[in-house]
Amino acid sequence: MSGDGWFVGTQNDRLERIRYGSAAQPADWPTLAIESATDIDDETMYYDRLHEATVSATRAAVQARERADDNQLIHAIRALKDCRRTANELAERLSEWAGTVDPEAGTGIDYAERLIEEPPADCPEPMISLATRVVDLAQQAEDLEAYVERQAPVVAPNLSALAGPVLAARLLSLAGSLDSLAKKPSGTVQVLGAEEALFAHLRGHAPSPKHGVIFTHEAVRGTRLEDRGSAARALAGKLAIAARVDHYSGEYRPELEAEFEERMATIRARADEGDDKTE
Amino acid sequence: MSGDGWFVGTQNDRLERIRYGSAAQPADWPTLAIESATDIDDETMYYDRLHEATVSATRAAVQARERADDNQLIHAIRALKDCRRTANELAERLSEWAGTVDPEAGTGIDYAERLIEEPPADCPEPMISLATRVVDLAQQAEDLEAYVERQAPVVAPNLSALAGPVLAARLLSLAGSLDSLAKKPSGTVQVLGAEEALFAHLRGHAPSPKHGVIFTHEAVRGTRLEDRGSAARALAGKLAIAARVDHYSGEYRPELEAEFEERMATIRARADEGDDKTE
Amino acid sequence: MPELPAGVERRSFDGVERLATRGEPVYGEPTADGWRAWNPDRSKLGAMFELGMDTGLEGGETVLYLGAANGTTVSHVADFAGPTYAVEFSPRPTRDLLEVAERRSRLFPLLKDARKPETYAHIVEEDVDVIVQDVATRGQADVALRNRRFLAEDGRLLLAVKARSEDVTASPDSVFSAVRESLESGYEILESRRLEAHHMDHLGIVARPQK
Amino acid sequence: MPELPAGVERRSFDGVERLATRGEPVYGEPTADGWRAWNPDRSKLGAMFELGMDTGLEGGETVLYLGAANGTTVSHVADFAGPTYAVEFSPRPTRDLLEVAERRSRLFPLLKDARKPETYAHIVEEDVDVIVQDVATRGQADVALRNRRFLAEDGRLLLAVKARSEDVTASPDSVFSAVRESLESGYEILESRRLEAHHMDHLGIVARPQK
Repeated sequence: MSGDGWFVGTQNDRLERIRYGSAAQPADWPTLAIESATDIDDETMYYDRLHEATVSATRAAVQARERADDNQLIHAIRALKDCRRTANELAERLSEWAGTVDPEAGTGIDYAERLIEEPPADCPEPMISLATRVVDLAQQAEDLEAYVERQAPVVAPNLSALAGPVLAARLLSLAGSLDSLAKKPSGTVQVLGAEEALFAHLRGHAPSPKHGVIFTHEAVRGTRLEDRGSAARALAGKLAIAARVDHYSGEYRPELEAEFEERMATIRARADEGDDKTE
Repeated sequence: MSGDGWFVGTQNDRLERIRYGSAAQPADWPTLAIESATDIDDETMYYDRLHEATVSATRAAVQARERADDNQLIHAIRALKDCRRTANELAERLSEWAGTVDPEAGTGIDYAERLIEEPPADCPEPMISLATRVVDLAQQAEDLEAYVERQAPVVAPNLSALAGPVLAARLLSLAGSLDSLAKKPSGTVQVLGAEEALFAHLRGHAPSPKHGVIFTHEAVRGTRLEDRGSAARALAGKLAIAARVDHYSGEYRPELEAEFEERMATIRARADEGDDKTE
Repeated sequence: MPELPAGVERRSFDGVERLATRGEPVYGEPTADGWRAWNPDRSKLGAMFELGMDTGLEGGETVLYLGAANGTTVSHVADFAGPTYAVEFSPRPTRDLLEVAERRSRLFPLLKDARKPETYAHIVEEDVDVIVQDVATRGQADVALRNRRFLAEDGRLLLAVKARSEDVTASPDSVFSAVRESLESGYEILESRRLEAHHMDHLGIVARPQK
Repeated sequence: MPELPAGVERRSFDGVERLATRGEPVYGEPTADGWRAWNPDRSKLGAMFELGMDTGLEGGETVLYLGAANGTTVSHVADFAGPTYAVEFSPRPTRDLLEVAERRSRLFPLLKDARKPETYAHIVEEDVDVIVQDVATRGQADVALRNRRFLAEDGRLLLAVKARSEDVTASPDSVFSAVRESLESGYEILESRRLEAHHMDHLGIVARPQK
């Protein structure tokens, strides 16, 4: 369509053209439009139509671009995980090393901070700078988490409201994109991330997984063992819907949360009844 | 021996006492020594003996303390390896992420440096700070390498001269200490670190290992395949001796290098003869 | 001092004389009698007016605005100009720009890359009277040169150059002279002035296409 | 100005009057007629002499030197004092200190921690005339107090306090007054002076044991 003005075709064509069209050179589009478009009779009408079309098309383009931000979010949450892991690995190395000069050497990020402020006597310089790297990486993880918390509600407002920004980003990361998450059935959403937990289990770090990454959600983790399955199913169901709403409309629908709260109240009531019975 | 002066006992006792002895309070040691020690008749003799003894004992103590630096060196080389690995891991993550906003995104530390200098348009802030973390970690690895290069010749002058400081440190790290390396037979030194290579092999990253970490030495790696076994044996033999000299005397003996060079010349000559024959 | 374009006036807000245009307020600026104050510290074009640069603007012009950001300046431009095409590359500020555009029927928001004029040459008409450019990317002279195709023969380029966007390490002076030099391959520079009083390390340039 | 101890003189080196002692040169310092210049910028005790503090030193004293480092200052002390015990904790500078000690028969090098006097009380004699202390660790007052056991009743403590070693974040003034206060639990301070002219954020103190 290169070379043609934006106003060629139907209203839908026009919006598409504004977003994706092109021309090597500009032209006297108002005059050409008045000559060729049946619904444009004069300059006033031309500019009115142009205004209407650019505002609509640009709004759609902004939404699409922001939605493409699911990709940024996914990279950010992966980088966050890497930074947290490497910060801990290097903190462990630091702690072992510091033990040679500081009988009271502690562990973790806190100890790295302490070492920088008050380096032990006879502490070689690279040990202090290693501690600085550890603290920097931990800070980087914090920064990435802040970015995820800021971006997730823009990219996927409903998913973020239900799952919290970090879990929302992890679900997107596991699915690969908002588009792909929106196409997954509820049952798949429920076990997303279980592969990882299984791996951890095989390496002896974790118990055998019963749920995917949604286990980190308070509604699942905070529910007594017998009802966790129901809670996980309820949550996964709403998350699957939220992902679809986020993908296809992008509008925030607070009723999703309300419905989920109601469902959880029912599950909890069941638990209370159970308690009553056993009492 | 608490409470007694440094001068009690034989000459050897005195040196030990200066290094390890103690007393809650000082006393008029010169007078006490003149009264009790058969080889100390007056103050002049007392101070002469004290001078001699403190210089000898302190020299030995310095050597021992510097030797204990093998432990620092080992921690430094391990931290070096960790920093290099994590820098590369995070660089890979960065590179994937940057690919979303920079069609010409490169890889590795170099690209992280480039990204900081010239961030791509629409590049989210945490991406730039992640690049900074990558560059910092790479710099930390450099700093640690500089530390290893400075310390290894102090801790193990002969081993460092033969193997180079980094390989010397890796051998110490694999053995656990200079003491333990000094006690290993040449054949064990030859395959130290092969466990790692074997692991890499099993994970599909590397070919099956024929030598340990000494493979990184030019004399092995730079020798043609048929003679690598001889070269590795010759090198491991000298390294085992070097470790013992470093541990038990600490004196630098350049003849070790000369002998090794001679041995390598013989091996290489054999290769040249072989070449002559096949020509 | 050159005259202000019709639709831009100095009006008193709380006793202080300030630049102003007539229109819906956008960013919480002071208003009085339907006029809204135009803060030169938040707008390079505002600063160019405040410093008395001769923009050649008379009011009612057709404008191509490159780097509209969240619409602060372009809202004032649309108040006194004719049809105004507002190009912005980042989605986030464009959300705000859309709000501004919804209340100004001759302001046309476009989510486009000003370095790629062919992606909006099928929308923006030829022979616009003015190009206002305020893009914070490298190659600011190049952006102006590429967009010259839209400008009428006697049109004006009103360019704000941000030194730090070209090269953080070089001195602003050397950046500015490099930009001027590139620019002169397609434009005749009529006036240029440091906007220091309102914007650190920015140069304001008024230019017209070379014949 | 108080008199310098016997064995410390002001001598001319290349036309410049400088503090000097007689002995083997150690760190590339200028020498003339067997005398070696003593650089107050590299020695806190040198700075205390240079600034005219009354150290009470007369020459020939028995000295316990805490924080001998690579022996720069202690080499001058051994030149004019009597038996000199030099305590240093780090192995690397002690290597250099050994070189210095080998050529000075009344200088006794000890690789010890000045915070643990019991580890050398079986070597260092009682009633030394002077303790010189220049340790760059936290708790400098505490080190002086712990080592008081070695000092004669009418002996002198010559202490250089490094503010940054105590607390990098606090002001030197507040560090110094805290150190003085701690010190006064065991010592009577006779004189104290900032060594600023030669050593940033250092305080020189002359004290004697409290009766």
